[in-house]
Formats: sequence, structure tokens, C-alpha cells
Amino acid sequence: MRELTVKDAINEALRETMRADPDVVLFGEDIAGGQGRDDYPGAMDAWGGPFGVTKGLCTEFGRDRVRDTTIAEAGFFGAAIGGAMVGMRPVCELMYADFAGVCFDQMMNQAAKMRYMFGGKQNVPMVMRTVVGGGFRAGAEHSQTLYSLFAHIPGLKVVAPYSAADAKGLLISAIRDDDPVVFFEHKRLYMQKEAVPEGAEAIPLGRGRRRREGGDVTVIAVQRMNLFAEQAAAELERDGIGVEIIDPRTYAPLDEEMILSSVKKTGRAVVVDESYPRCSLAADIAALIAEKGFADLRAPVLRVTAPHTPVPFSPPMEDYYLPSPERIARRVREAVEYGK
Amino acid sequence: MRELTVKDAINEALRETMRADPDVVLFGEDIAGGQGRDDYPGAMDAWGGPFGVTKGLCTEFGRDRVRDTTIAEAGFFGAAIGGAMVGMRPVCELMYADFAGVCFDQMMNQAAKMRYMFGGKQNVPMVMRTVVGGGFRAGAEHSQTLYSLFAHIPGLKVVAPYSAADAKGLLISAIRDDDPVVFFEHKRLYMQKEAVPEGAEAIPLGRGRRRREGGDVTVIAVQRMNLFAEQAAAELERDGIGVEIIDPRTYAPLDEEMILSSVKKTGRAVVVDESYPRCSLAADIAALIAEKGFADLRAPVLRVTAPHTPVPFSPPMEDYYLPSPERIARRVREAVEYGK
Amino acid sequence: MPDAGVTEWMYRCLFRIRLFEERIKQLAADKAVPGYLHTYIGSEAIAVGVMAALRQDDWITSTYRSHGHAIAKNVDLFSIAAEIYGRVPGVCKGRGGSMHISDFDKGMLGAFGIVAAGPPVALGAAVQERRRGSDRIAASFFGDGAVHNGVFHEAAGLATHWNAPLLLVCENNGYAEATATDWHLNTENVAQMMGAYAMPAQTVDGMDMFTVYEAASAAVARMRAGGGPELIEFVSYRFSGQFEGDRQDYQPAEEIAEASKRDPVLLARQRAAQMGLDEAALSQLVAEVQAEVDDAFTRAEQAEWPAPEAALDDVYVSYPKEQIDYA
Amino acid sequence: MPDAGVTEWMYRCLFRIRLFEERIKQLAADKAVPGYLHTYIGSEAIAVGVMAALRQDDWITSTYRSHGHAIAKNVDLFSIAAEIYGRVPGVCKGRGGSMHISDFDKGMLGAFGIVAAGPPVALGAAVQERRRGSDRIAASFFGDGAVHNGVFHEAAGLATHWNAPLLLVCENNGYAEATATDWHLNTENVAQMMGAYAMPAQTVDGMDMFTVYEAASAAVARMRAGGGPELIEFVSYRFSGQFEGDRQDYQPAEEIAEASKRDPVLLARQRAAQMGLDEAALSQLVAEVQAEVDDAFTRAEQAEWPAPEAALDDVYVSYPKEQIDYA
Ligand SMILES: Cc1ncc(C[n+]2csc(CCOP(=O)(O)OP(=O)(O)O)c2C)c(N)n1
Ligand SMILES: Cc1ncc(C[n+]2csc(CCOP(=O)(O)OP(=O)(O)O)c2C)c(N)n1
Ligand SMILES: [Mg+2]
Ligand SMILES: [Mg+2]
Repeated sequence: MRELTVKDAINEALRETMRADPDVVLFGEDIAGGQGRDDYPGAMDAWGGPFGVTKGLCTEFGRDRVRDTTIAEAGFFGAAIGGAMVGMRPVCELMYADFAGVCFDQMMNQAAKMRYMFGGKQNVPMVMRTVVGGGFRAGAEHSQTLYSLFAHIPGLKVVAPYSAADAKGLLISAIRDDDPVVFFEHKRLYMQKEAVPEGAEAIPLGRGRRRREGGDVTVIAVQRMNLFAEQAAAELERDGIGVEIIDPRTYAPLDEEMILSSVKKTGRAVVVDESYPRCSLAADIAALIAEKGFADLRAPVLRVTAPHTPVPFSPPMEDYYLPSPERIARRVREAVEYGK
Repeated sequence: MRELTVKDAINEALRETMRADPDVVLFGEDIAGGQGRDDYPGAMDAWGGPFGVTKGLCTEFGRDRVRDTTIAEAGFFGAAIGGAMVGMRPVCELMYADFAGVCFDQMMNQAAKMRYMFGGKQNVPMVMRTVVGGGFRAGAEHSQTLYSLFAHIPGLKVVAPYSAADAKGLLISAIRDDDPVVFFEHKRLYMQKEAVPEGAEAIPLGRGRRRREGGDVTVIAVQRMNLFAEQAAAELERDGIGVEIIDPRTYAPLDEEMILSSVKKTGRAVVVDESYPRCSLAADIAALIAEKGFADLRAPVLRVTAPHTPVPFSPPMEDYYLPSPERIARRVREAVEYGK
Repeated sequence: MPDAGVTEWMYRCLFRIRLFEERIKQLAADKAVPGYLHTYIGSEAIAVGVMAALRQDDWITSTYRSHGHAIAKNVDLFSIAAEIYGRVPGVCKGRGGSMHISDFDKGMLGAFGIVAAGPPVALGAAVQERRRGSDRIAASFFGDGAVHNGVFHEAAGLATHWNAPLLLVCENNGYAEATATDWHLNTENVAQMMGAYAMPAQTVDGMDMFTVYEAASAAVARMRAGGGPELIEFVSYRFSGQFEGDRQDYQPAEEIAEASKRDPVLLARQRAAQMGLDEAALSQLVAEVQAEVDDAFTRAEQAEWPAPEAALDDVYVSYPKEQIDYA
Repeated sequence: MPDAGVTEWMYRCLFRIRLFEERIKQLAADKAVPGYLHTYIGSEAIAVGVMAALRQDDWITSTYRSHGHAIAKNVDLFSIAAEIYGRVPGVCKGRGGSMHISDFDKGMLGAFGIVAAGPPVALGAAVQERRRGSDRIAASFFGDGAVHNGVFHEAAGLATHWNAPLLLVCENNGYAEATATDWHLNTENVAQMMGAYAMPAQTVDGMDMFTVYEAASAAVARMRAGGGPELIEFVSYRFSGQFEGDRQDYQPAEEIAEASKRDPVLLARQRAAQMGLDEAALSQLVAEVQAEVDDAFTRAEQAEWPAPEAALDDVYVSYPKEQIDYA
């Protein structure tokens, strides 16, 4: 099977769903680019978003379906919600998740609550695509993950894929889903490659992926942290420590069964999330294990997260800030040595 | 000592700090009321906010220091931040925490990050006062707690008092604090009374309050849940189950020591929070115990929270939705019976 | 001018709202219903006139002050009353309450508790209808206070940009909560603000339902023919408090008295004869509406309460049940 | 017209910015510095002219395109370069980077990565200064694209409401990212939008630093004397890409060529003689500035890296250390 980068896999998922359904419409800032200069060759699709993820879609589908917007996120997210209720399947790009604060009301109080609050007569089948993650030297306002702000809110579904095939299959599901879905893309994963099936094969939301088998410790890794967990696991294997890596892939709903059955086997859990530590996905998953997996636990549920600080810019500080394979390995060893 | 309601205790804390410091300025919608009708007797201070918490302050301190604003939360929260950096000590009211989405960027990316991001030269000594909580039949957009959205963000301090004396002492600390503080007030607690000291006695942020001693189970209760925990504890006592109730009072920073030392004693923990379950304070505190208190645990760390749904309006549904003394008691019994 | 059928509907609708809201005030005084109650008394002509200019299949967004909009969108009175009581036959199954009366099947996209949340939502529906080739339009109702909120401006700017068939209906009822509109506006009126978006805008009397109808009809006709957005500011007066229980200490007695001279119901009565409704016909119509309202509330009061567990339904179209219920 | 001292400062400042940014472009091409880089080339006259009209103790807010504002606020070039390199002597200790160059001690409230975050912050400082009786004012710099964001509107409305000494400086450089300003605006220009806030506003050439200075000085004088807010839209051109690495495929060559004829540096050179700076004086000044810039970067490049653990400092004024570090 041909390999694709995460970026191209997402582009393909959008292209295929747009071909299949004329009501799939994209909104975002410079998701095509060149607005106002269409008569100038090379203007249209000059950008495809800051990372080129949507490049080429405007050329194929036109400006009606690939809508470059003004810098009015609350406005166009609200519009996507309204459109979604009457037949549109909007895919709205929030250029960086760090900007969530300017349109959070639309997601939290409208998209998430309307079906419930108004008695179940209407749905909001929209997707919010947004870019997260540190390690890009992008500073405190272009590096946050903020998964948990959305996972906290009932009514939203939350997806954060690690690999290219998962990104494609899960985005297809997200667009076809009748509920609002927040789809996180990690800027440091865009160029990662994986064999990706041709055609529109959906991967159902709510199912995790066991990325590595192991008997001693279960490592639950959020999005990019799967990369570091893999590196840590390889090193630990040399010391005879078997690490099982689980990528939940979606966080609302969450594949509790896969997590708990792995912990049943290993008796130890380390949750890795590059987010802020407080009220994070790491805390959420650790609490789940401490409640429903307690009987199986032979060691404390450990977490590897960022410190309780904004994301620093300077490389040495940011490298220290982010979870590393070394820190993951250290925590895994702690879990293994606990009580010995 | 005279008794005060939570509402009056908050009003007194504001009044006393405003008398002591002319740079304490209040912003909010109708925190006085009657703007444009000052010539009409009874117009000024007609409201004092929807719950009358700030009533009378405008009459004493005038419109320059008690500023009724337009419905532009992002604007006046941003202004409070700017003022705070140059000598003001703004206390900004967000009428209901449910509106956090319209000014979340100001709190998350400006108030919380500026000191750090710009190298530590400036501070943002502001307070955001906001009203939370269910049980008021106020529906999905006027009943949320949303504590964890703010507790997730490094740079913010988070306070959620239960009792009148705590409300006064902690608000005084919050206003005097040189960091941005989010101060949650529960609408169903405003009329609760407690003996409150005269004068400006501050209660330091970061210290919990042990509200009840008990040897069998530690119940960590968030804000109004202390009321229900108390009721559950009284009932459980009749069956010889000793419940220790801890009110953390502040959540960033969190009194980890008080929580962990109690769990060390009881070996069992139940965390009660009326918030949504995912990535909530309940999950955060449960994860803390599962990591640092594991060795002491004799039972799973249990949680009592709202279900993963918006807040319903109709009384039977809302009563079912909110944690109840019965549900707390059931969880406590589960913890006690675990393994027996 | 509306034809006889429309005219009769307008009178019926006007009285439905007024009599419905008067009952609500009574129930509020008696503490007979739970929750916040925001009545529409004083602005009835706006909902009636605009809805008369719209089709049933046009979309609207409403606010926490939603009763009047829902009634004028022909949402059944009983299902509104039942919702306010929090009962099963309520239009939102008791999940919304008075602030969220919205019936999607009748063309309501939502009734929002967040000021200014409606305009962008209505905008999106307008955009989708037009790109599909339908001539349905969308109207968004909001108050004078909402025009200071950034979301309103973002929606207005995008509406012009997309030439969307969006009617922005600003209900200027003189107050935003306890704050007077003449104080909170920086401009003479709201219409003047729309130059920022190169959007046609006008300020119109909101007390006479026929004046409202004329202004709205002209705008709607333009939009059906492919035109873009327009804002109409209708000037009315908030006779009740911001919500029931508000003592209105800030609303001068003379001001209220002055405004009452142009009470929309009074004006409608004065124009009845001229509109072909004689005394007898009018009082018969009012009697019929009163009976309708009485019946709606009597049945609502007796309607069944939802099962507590119904709190767990309708969060998602699809989601694992055990991840909804943490009890 | 500025006096001789100010004029010389303006020339120095203009070249500081241009030569600094040219060095940045070079470093970006060589991938010699980390992170996003947004250069100010084409808008130098705006920062120079406005800052010349302000006092050092007036407040400003900047954006992710912050180098020019910081330089014109007399922030030391070395500490800016060091920040961009992420080194200890950086103005933000290496915690901010290129997008967040801000020196509070020099009157900068912040340089924000969020579009339109600045205006309300500057507004608050303006309000506090005035209520304290100081005559300090605040100026907020933002781009043409920011005027569509709701926060901008909320700040503008409140500024009029509070009669705050707030100068809104809109840098209309022809593009918001890859989107042309003539496309994204609904109006002829940005100034036209301010009628919504009854705020004085004008559109002024942003290429000639003396024209900028005159316009800004008049507004500042009004504010020092107790006047309220004003918006000035300065029209410039973005010669570089949105950020370094942007291929600018959407900026027509002819357009760039046309704009270059009014390059702020070119115009300044043309006016030099008239302003009392002869050829010799000017080239000497430029040589001095070049040396200054070279020195700043040479030292910055060699400056020490922060200790990794410095990531944990300055989050709060007071907070338990063990609750910051979860490593
Ligand atoms: C974003 C937001 N801020 C504040 C409120 C609280 N609030 C509810 S109604 C209201 C006044 C609205 O006034 P107006 O827009 O004139 O509408 P009216 O109530 O007069 O119909 C306010 C401030 C809210 N619901 N949402
Ligand atoms: C709220 C928000 N939305 C989007 C962005 C991404 N973004 C950064 S710069 C920019 C364009 C701004 O254009 P303009 O205001 O004209 O300023 P310029 O870059 O031209 O100086 C955008 C969309 C952002 N930083 N913040
Ligand atoms: Mg009003
Ligand atoms: Mg620009």
C-alpha cells in the first residue's frame, strides 16, 4: 500500500468526502489563499492553510465550497453550526487550537448543547479541524494542545489521531458523523508517513489502537506522545521491560475497555500527554484507571505531562518542557520497580 | 460573631478592599444598574448584579469605580488586564460562568500568560468573579460550573469557596494577590449563613479546610457539594461510618498535603464535584490520589459527578442530574465495603 | 398591506403573545413555574410583523426572551406552556425551559441564552439555503444590548461578505437589563452602526405591527430575489422587567406611562376597524385566543413530568450509553 | 514638523528597523533562528511616526509582527535579537520569541499572537492612566485583518463609551496573510467602519514617516488634553511574506513593483535633504545603524542559552514550586 504523510492523508480524506457529498463545505482563514487575486496565476490555493493541508481543494471544488473567511472565528464557527443544522456538513478550520478562546462559546454552548437543549429535533454535523502541539518553537500562543477544554464539554466528540492512516479514516468518520466533532491535528506529525488505504475507509470513533504489545506496563499515549512512547519502549525492551502502548485515538467517546483490559494484564499504567497537567486528558484517564481498574493495579497510576506553565519558546526550555522518551522511560521504570 | 450570608460576605470583602485601595475597580454588567437614569431616584444600584451581590457599592464608590459595562465581555476583560498591569486592581464580574466562552481568550492567553511570556516584568493582579452552579432551574446555559476550564490553564489561580467566612477571606486574598485569580461563586450558596469576622482578615490561597473529621473515608467536596457531603456524612455516621470531609477551597494552587494526609488516614477517597465528569476537578483530584496516595489506598478512588450531559431544565431531571447526598452515601458505602 | 387572512392571523398572534405573557406574569408572581422568565410584553408587534412577512419555512433564531418569537412562528401554545412547566409534552421535552423555547420543525434554529449567539447561526442557515438554490431566508432576533458584542459584528461583516439572505432584527426595547439604551449606545441608533459593514439598515417603529410588516416585507422580498443582508431596528418598549422579579426601579414611571400610549395592543385595536375587523369580530377573536391560552396552560399544568433518567437522552445522535451515565 | 532631534531619531529608527529586518530575512533563509518570523518591512514609517509622536512613558500594544514596534519603542536591539535567538539576555528571557517581543519597562504592554487581542488591553491602560490623573495615553497597533474580529469592535465601543485616550493604529499593509485587503474589507477603508462607534477616524499615507508623525501628533495632543479615542488607518504595503517562508505567490509582481516606488526608506531618503540631513550625514547615520545592528546580532548569536529549568520560572508571582514542576 502506498505511504502518505498525515498531511496528505487529511487532504485525501477531505477531497474524497467532498467528491462524495456536495454539502461538505470548508471554512477557514486562507485554507485556499489568494482571495482577491484570483485573476493572478498561482494566487488561488497559494496557501492551503499555513501547513498546506487543504492545498488544491479550492482549485477542485471552488470558492463556494472552500471558503476563505475573514478573521472572525466566532462568526464563521457560528455560521457553520447554523449551516450544519440545515443540511451542510461544514468542516471548519481553527488555524491553531490556541485560538479556541475566541470561538469557544460557539462550540461549548451552541454546537455541543443545541440537540439536547432543544429536545433532540436537530443535529449539528460539523467538524472543527484544528492544529495543536509543541516542539515547533512557536511559543506560548501557537503550541498548546487544549484537548481537555473540549473533552470536558458533553455534546462534543473529540479525536486526536497519531498516524496517517488513522488521520484519514477518523476524519472520514468525523465528517460523516451526525454530531459535532473536534478533530485535532498535531503540527509535528504532519510529515510522518504511514501506509494509507485508497478510498474512503472510515475508522469508527471510540476505538483505540494497540500500537505495541507488552506485559509489564501499559502506556496510554496521547497523539504525538505515541512517538516518544515507542522510543521509550524500544529502550526499555533491551532491559527486558515489556511496554504495551495504547493510542486511544478518540477521547470522547473513549475506548475504556481497551485501556482497562490492558491494565488488567500489566497491572501498571503510565499516561502520557503533552498538555498542561491539571484537569488534562492524562488526569482523566488516570482517574478512570484508579476507579475501574483499581483491583488490577500493582503500582500508582503515573503521568508524564508538561509542567504547569505556558509553552516556552526557546529550544532548551521547550525541549525540557515537553515529555521526552527519557522521562517516559523513567516513569515506566518507577512503575515496574514500585514495591520491589 | 455576627452571621452573614455568602452574598453579604462577598459584598463586605469588596467594600472593605475598595475602601482600603482606590485602585480596586469593579467592571461588569449591571453590577450597579440604572446607567442612564441616575437622575431618577432608585436607579443607581437598582441591581447590584442579578443577585444583588455588589449592591450599594456604586452608591458609596461612584460610577468610576463601579463600572457598568456594555455586553462586551472580551472588551472589558481585556481592559481589566491592561489596567491591572499599570496599577489598577480590577474585579471583573462575568455574570454567569456559562459565558466564559465569549472572553476565554482574554483569560487563557493574556491574563494567564503575559507575565511568563514577556519575561516576568509585569503582573496581572486582576480578579474574575463569576457565578456557577445548578439547582436553580436555569437551564443548560446558566447552570454550568466549568471550574476545570480555568484550572487547566497555567498562570491562573482558581478559588471556589463554600462558606461565607471562606468567601470573604478568600476574596480579600484574591484581590490583594498579584496574579490573576478566578473566583467562583455558587448561586445556590449565596443565602447560606456563617459567622464571619469583621475587618479584612485574609485567608491564604492554597489551603483547604477540613470540615469534618472521620476515620473511614475521605470525601473531597467541591464548593456546594460540601453541603451534600455533610448530609451524607450525618446519615452514614448513624451506621458507624466515619466520613472526613475536605473542602479544598482553592484548586490552583491545591492543598495536596491536606488531601493526601487524610487519605493516608482513611485509605479511601470519594471526590464530589457537580461538574461534567470528563477532565473535571474530580478527575484531577482522583488522579492526584491515585499517583501520590496509592500506597494508602484500600479501595478505588470513586467520583460523584454530573453525568456527561448538558444541564437539563426540568426539576426532576435536574435533581437527578446533580450529585445528591444519597449518591454520595452510596459511593462512600461502596468504598467502605470494597474488598469485604 | 397584508391581505385579510394575514391580517387576521396577525391580530390572533398579537393577542396570543400578550395574553400568554400576562398569564406568565401571573404564574411568576405565584411562583407557580420554575426558572427564569423573560416576557415579551411591549415588543409583540415586532415578532408578529416580521413573522407575517416570513414564510413558515424560513429560519429564525431567538433569544432567552423566546416566547413571543415561538408563538409567532406558530409553535403550539400548549407545547410552549408545557416546556415552561418542564413537562414531557414541552417543545424541548422539558430540557430547555422558558429561555430556550425553540421548535426546529417550525423553522426555529434555536433560542439562545448567550447574548448575540443567534446572528452567526442564522447566517449559516441563510448561506446554506442560498448555495442550495432555495429561496428560504433567515431572520435573527436580538436586542439592543447585543449590538455591543463582538459576535454580532463578526456575523454582520460575514453576512455582507457572503451576500447572505439574513435579516437582522434588532428589538430596541429601551433597555439592556437595567441599563438604558440611550446610555449604552454610542450612536443615535443601532441602524447607524451598520455602515461599518456596508449593510442597508433602518430604524422603524416597532409598536405598530403593520409598520413592522411593511418594513420586513420589503427586506424579505429583496432577499428572496437574491439580495443580501439588512438590519432593521424596531423601536419598542420593555413594559415588564428584564425578567420576572425585576423591580424595574430604574424605569421612570413617566417613561412607562408615555410608552403605554403606543402599546402595540392599543395601536392594533385602534387600527382594527380600518383593517376590516369590527368591534364584535375583534372581541370574539380575543375571546377565542383567551380560551386557547387558558386551555394551553390548564393542560400544561396537568401534563406529566419527565422521568429523571430522561436527563440522559439526546446528548448525541450516537454515543456509548455507559459513557453518558456516571451515576 | 518634528524638531532636529526627533527627526534624527526618526531616521535612525527607520533604518534600525529596516536593517534589522533585512538581517532577519537572511537568518530565516539560512534557517539560523528558530520559530516563526514576521517582518515589518514596508510598514516602518508607521511605527517610527507614531512612536515619535508618543512619549517613552506612553503605553503601546503590539502583535506577532513585533520587531518594528519594539525597536521604535527604543527597546535595545541586542535584547530583541537575543530574544529571537531564544537566549538569556533576550527581552523576554527567551520565553517569548519573535512573536512576543515586548518590554514592559519601555512602555510595551504586550505583543500578542492572537489577532485583535491588543486593543482592549491598551484601552484598560488608557482608562487607568486617566482615572489616576496622568496624561499618559495608550496606542494599540494592529493590522487591517484584525478589524473583522469581534474583540476589536468591543474595544472600540468601550473606548468611546469611556472617552479613553486610546489611539487605534491600524496598519493597512494590503494583506491579511494570503488574503487581499481590498477583498476582505466590506468598506472602502477601515476608517469608514468607525462611525459605528462615533469615533473620529481617518485614512492616512503610511509610507511617509513625517505624514504619519503629523497625523499621530494631532491625535495624541487631543488626547493629552482630555480627548477620547481615535483610529488612524495608515496605508502601507507588506513587501515580505506574511511570515518568512511564505512564497507570496498571491502578491502580483506589478503590485509589489508599484508599491516599491513609495517604499518608506526611499521616501525618507528623498526627504532627507529637506529635513536637514545631507548625503554625508545620512550615509554616516546609516553606517552607524548598520554597525549597531551587526553588533546586536553578533552578540546575540553568542549569548548564552537559558537553562532548561528556566522554563519553570515567572509563571506566577507566588505559587508552590512543586505544583509547577510535575517532571
Ligand atoms: C454573552 C452574554 N453576556 C451577558 C448575558 C446576560 N444578559 C442576559 S440578557 C442581557 C441584556 C440583553 O439586553 P438586550 O440585548 O437589549 O435584550 P433584551 O433583554 O432587552 O430583549 C444580558 C446582559 C448573556 N446572557 N450573555
Ligand atoms: C484570533 C486569531 N485568528 C487567526 C490568527 C492567525 N493569523 C495570524 S496573522 C493573521 C493575519 C493578520 O492580518 P493583519 O491583521 O492584516 O496583520 P498583518 O499580519 O498584515 O500585519 C492571521 C489570520 C491569529 N493569530 N489569531
Ligand atoms: Mg433591550
Ligand atoms: Mg495586514
